[in-house]
Amino acid sequence: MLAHFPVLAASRISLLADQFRSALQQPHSGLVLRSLLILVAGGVGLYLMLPRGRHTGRRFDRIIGAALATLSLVLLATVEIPTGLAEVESAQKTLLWSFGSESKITGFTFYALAAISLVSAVMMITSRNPVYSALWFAVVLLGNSGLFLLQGAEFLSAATIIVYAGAIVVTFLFVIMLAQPSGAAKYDHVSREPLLSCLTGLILSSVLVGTLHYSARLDVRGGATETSILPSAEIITLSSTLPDSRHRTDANRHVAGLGKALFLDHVVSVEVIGVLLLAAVVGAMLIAGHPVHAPGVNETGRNKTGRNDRPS
Amino acid sequence: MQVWLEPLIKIVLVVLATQAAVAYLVLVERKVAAYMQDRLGPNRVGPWGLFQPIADGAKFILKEELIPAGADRALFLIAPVSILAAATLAFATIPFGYLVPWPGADPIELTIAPKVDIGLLFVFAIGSLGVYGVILGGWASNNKYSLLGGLRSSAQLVSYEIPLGLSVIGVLLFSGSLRLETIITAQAQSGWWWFAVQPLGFLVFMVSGCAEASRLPFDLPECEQELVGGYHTEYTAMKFGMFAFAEYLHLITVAFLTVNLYLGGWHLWGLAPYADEVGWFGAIVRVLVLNIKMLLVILFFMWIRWSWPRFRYDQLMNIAWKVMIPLGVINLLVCAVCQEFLDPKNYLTRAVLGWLAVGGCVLYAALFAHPGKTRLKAPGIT
Amino acid sequence: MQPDSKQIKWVDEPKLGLAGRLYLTPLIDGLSLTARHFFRTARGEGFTRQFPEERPLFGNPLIYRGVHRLNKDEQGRVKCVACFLCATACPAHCIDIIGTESPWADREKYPQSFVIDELRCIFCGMCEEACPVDAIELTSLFDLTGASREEMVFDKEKLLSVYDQTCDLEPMRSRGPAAHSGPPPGKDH
Amino acid sequence: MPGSEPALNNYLIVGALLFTLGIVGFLTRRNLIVMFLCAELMLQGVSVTLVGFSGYHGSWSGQVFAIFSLALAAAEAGIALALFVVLFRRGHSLDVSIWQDLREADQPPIPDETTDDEPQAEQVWPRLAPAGLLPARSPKTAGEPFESAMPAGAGSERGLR
Amino acid sequence: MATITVDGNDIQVGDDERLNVIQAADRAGVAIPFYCWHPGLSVVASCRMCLVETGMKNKDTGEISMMPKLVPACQTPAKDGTVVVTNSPKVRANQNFVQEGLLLDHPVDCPICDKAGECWLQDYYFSYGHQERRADVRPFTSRKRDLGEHVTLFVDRCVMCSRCVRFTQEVSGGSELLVIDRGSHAEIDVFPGFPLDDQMSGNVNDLCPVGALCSKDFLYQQRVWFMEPHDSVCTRCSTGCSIQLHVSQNQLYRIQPRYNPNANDWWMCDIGRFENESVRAPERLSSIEHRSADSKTGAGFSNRLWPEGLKAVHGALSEIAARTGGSTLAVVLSPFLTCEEAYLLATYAKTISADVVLALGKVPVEGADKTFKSGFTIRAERCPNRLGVEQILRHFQKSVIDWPALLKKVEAGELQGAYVSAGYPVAWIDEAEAAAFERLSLLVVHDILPSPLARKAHYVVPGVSFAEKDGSYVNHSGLIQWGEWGLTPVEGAHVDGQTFSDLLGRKGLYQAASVLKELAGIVPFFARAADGVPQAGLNLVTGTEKHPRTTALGTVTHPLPTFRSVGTAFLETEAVSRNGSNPISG
Repeated sequence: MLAHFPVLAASRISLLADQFRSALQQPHSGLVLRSLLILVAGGVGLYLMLPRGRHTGRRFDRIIGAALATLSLVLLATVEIPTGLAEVESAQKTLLWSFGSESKITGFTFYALAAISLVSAVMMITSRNPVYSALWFAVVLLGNSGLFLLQGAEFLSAATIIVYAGAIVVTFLFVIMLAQPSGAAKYDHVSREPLLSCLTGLILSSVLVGTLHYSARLDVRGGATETSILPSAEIITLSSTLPDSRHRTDANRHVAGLGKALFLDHVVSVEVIGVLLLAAVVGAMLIAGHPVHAPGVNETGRNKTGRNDRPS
Repeated sequence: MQVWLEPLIKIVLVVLATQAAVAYLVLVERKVAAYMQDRLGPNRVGPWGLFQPIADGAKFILKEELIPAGADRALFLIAPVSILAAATLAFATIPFGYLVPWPGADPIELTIAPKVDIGLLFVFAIGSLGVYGVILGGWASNNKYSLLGGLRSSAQLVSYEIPLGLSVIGVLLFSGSLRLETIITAQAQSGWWWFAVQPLGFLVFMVSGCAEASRLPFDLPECEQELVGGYHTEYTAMKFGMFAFAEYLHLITVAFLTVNLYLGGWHLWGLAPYADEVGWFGAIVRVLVLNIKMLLVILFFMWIRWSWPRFRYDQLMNIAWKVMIPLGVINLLVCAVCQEFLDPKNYLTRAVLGWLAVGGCVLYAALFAHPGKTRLKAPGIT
Repeated sequence: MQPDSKQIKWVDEPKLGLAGRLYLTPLIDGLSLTARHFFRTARGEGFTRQFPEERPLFGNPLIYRGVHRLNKDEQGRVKCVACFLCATACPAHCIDIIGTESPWADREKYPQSFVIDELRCIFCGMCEEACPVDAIELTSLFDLTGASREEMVFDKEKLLSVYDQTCDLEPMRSRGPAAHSGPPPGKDH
Repeated sequence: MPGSEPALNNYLIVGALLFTLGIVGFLTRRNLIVMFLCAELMLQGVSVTLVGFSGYHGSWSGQVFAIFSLALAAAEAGIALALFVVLFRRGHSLDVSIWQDLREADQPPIPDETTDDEPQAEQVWPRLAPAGLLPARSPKTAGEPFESAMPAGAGSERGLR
Repeated sequence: MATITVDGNDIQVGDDERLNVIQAADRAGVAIPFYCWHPGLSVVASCRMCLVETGMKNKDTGEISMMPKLVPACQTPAKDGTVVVTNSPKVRANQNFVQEGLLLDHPVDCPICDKAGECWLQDYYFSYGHQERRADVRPFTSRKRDLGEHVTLFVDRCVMCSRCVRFTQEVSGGSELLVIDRGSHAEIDVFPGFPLDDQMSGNVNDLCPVGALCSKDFLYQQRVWFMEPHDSVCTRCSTGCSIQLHVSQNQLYRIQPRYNPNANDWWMCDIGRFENESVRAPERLSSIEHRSADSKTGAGFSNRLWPEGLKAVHGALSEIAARTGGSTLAVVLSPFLTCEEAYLLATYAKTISADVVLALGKVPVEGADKTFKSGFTIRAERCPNRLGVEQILRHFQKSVIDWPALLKKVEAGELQGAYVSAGYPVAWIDEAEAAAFERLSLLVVHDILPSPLARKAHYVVPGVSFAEKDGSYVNHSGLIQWGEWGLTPVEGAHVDGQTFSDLLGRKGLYQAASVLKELAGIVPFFARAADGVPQAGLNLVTGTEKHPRTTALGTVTHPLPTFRSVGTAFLETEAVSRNGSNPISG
């Protein structure tokens, strides 16, 4: 009985593999399965890379995890996932990679920037040292601002760097360096429920990616012919019929155009956001400007057995 | 001409020129410092010490590379590289001339990346990335003084970005563009340099630029007397050299911006030919005018450096938040009012209004602002 | 100390005039001062002396307190008798001596080793004052440099060689005999 | 011309993945600041999506909304940092787990995983060069010439008799 | 009671006391200078420095009749009614002349004289001498002369006080030294072929008030003002002389006796004085070493790893006790341990197991007791603390197992492990004896020098010599004395008491004084020492001991900081070095 077990197992496995292969061949489930497989690889890699306790013995995990995540990123761009539509076949073959009539430089640039963003994001959430996390986040921002630039959002890309990278992340670094000058603390070495979190992320990304990819079949600019049952596709289809202003006549007046859009179309929102910022500044000063008078903690906050006998 | 060849030549030109400029500006700075202190300065290497920069460079390269035992190696190495990269990258959209004729083709613009719509914003964005080198260098050294130097300097840089940004908005209003070439052209066309029209903005810009470049009244990042050298205390050899280079590149950037935004760029009445005139003579004169102006601004910064004492840190922050930002707002207000209600060609009235604003601020400071308000009071004195 | 202590004398801040409040005059003062100096030096009226070519002049090299030397007597032997008085007088504890029986008939004791840590020395001249036989003296050599700490620790030979270097320029303060001169050797009581 | 830029879908997928990574980080990490950075990462994912739409439609609205999210992030960062500073002053730690007493009264606390301290690597500190050198001493050296000159027995006198 | 008037002040002296004027004046707080007088020697009154005016007071009339001539204070008994004047112009003039006469013949080579700094000529010159030299004759010849193994005579410096001569005649009894020639040609010398080489010859160096007699061991080594004195106890025989260690820059330069009427009076022998190479021997053990059973080479625990090393030792000992029973483990208490250390070690042994065998270490014996003329004795028993250790052993296990008994036990195979504390300054065990310990499965040797036994040990724990540790010793007569450390331990070695305290698991620094207090509370024999040990010791057996008299200037202590108080201190603590702690060398 036992002697037969390997044979049985092998046959069962080969059967499963066959079924799997055939499922991959199917146009619809194959699509879902392939994207799911890619995302699962990424999820497992992420799980392995997350900090879980001590360094010792976990180096292997981290390497394998990094390899898996990289693999998933490469697969995102390389595995062909047919959309089933002849007219979009050339435009969209893989999840992240689209070579069509467009120039190759643009495509490569996009892919490089997206890879920078995603890799840095992974590194950011898996770094033990919060300083490194913040720095990786700054790299994410650089990649994103590159993506913005690629989409012609010049002002936004500069603003992202100035506001986010130049100010917000720096102030965060400030707080980290003052609070934990030595870098990582104990609680940075453990993550909370990594498995469940990765599962959550996997489900969320599967849903998002799957939906997007499915709806992409309809992404034929100016010529959506099929009706879809998916609302997002409808929205896309509808909005694609909006007047296309991407060929701006005055290419040098980009900032002016943005300014007009901001201060003519969205002026109330601008005012609201301005008030919000002001409120945030005032609130921040109110919150942090007061010395803490917690029991047992004196003003410097260092000494738990601080002098409480002082008349207050 | 190939699409990529022209920028490549410009990049090589600008990088080499700025490096050489930094090397010799250090010599000039040392000479100026020496003369102001009744010394002679470097005069051993070559005639008048002209080879001193080369000797300094050789020394930078040949010195021992030290990495402290407790340092974070990766960040320790990245910091100087990043700050130098950011400082160099900022020259991408800064014009160092205007137009050079080219036979058989369009005239060449003397900017590495011409026609960038957000040129000024790009400079600011890249400049704001320079903070990383400072804060990382300070933290990665694993040294208290370095950390303190890094933190306070990054706080300074972040703080002074705000008045810097505020001050240029007036210029943008008058010029109507973020492109530096357009801004110069606007000044050339009007015949007014913006410093004369909006003196308040010019003042705020100079002060903030000085602080952004960590020049002396604001050189808190590395004040030797307090922090042993600040964030680059632990740096040696070429890594320290990169920091020093980057600092000077910042100075050159600020000088270029000052000239381009407020001092008319390559424009000089009568001397520099009118905009859009393409000719070799005009091109060379424009380059010369622009760079001589830039040098004069740098000399002025040097002069300031050896004349005025350093601020205390709280004074520094107070100046940024309580003086410079309000002044920048006032300047913006005046400019906006002018732009809205005045005839676009009426620069005389604008200038008068700008100087009136300066006078008002001076009067207010003299009459109502009490500089010694925060001093320690004797008990019983209320 | 409390702010209301009687020992504190509170001085009011000087009242600034209009110009002072603007900080303008001090700023301009500073600028003009440096400019004045700049142009003065540029005219060639600086004070800098070109050191290796132009040697500094001492009023009297004999009272300058530079590098130490160990004097020699007429027969070329070290004059020091290893009495440790210089080491005793030294406020910086930079002198270390090991005394031993002298190999010469007319002398009881001499320094087997005589070491001065010139890095620790404060050049106060107390050793010179203390020496009963005028063996240790401070010369006018002022440009004392070295590439290592070890190099700056002068041993007996080095200190004697300083004497050889400087004995022509700076004669010994006293040419008298050593601490006590007995009768010439070889004569009994 | 259509298709000269990467298709909208690519931006949406990058945005979605950034958003997901932000969520995963937010759920797993315990450092307050890292959690907040993860929230910002989610905002960035959204911004990428918005800009993608903006580019796709050629309308400014996407960028305008991205700018709003930028301003929002700045406001959020200011408040959050102020809060973190206050929390750190009280708790001397950036760990979120120490604020479990903010939970509902009838909820049990969630035991958090802890870890041992990292083993401290043995550090070999360099020794500074000594300030000065003392000559090597041997207490007996001083006596040697004397003893060798002394013949056997006493009463011998060195020198002059 | 007899009443004596010194410089106008009356003092009372007991009837049975026989004091001379110097001693009586001292009680009145008046210092009379002298060279030749010494409380331990006969009186010759040859130096004339102590000449004073004396007289008698008529008890009934109160009338004072002074003697016309000055009399030597050392030779004049102080009777009831004696009136002494020490500060009259006549006396001052005499002191001046005597000082001048001595210095006339003196080479004044102070810079190269080893006595400089503790020389009476120097001191008295400042207090009593002329401030100028009136005659510039230099009749000296700079001769020096070997007197023996340890003593050199600088002929010119001698003031002919004849203290050394009297010492060899009256105390050591060898009469090697004599005065040759007459008058101004008089010199100290030895008879040809009979050098000064008995075992007390070193004392003449201390006795000499000037720099004439110098110790060859110390010659030109260090100036006296650089050295700081540390009171200690000699450990070379069970007499337990009170000594001072003279230390500079953490180096032991010389050892001098200190006055203790209960142990050694003013003297000490040359063994204790000169044979202390073990204190700074280069071969001193300096790290805990663990030697595996086969290789015997072993890996040392560096100084930083002491806690680990001690943990290993403790583990090995406990393991033996747990495996084969406490009675198979022996802990040997060396007679070189201080009482406190012996107590800590015994306590530690009993914490391992109540059955642990406590034994007394080997008591080295050399020949027979050697008694000198004055009664000073060099004991055959060459260890400082046999009595104290025995008492502690008796307390912990009723009977004392001595070294031969322990060897028998080892040879009989009754023991599996042993912790042998040693600390002997000389070779103490031969290969044959050490071979017996080879059969043990665990041997821990706690010693300062390598020995055959240490080579066979599984663990070697470095200890420190007597000069490096605080603690008390009980000498042959039951006198407990306190010794303080003068040197820091050699690098890598720990103070024994600290080691035992660490083994016991006690926290903090080992403080010998507090351990002694604890010991006095537990072991009744030491009960009298509960409040510490005074300078002259406590006799735990007889319960009586002499203590140096309290003078008018206060208790005689040392180091004596200034010359003024020195004058009186001589009377009691003649041989004590008079250098104060030098603020510079300190």
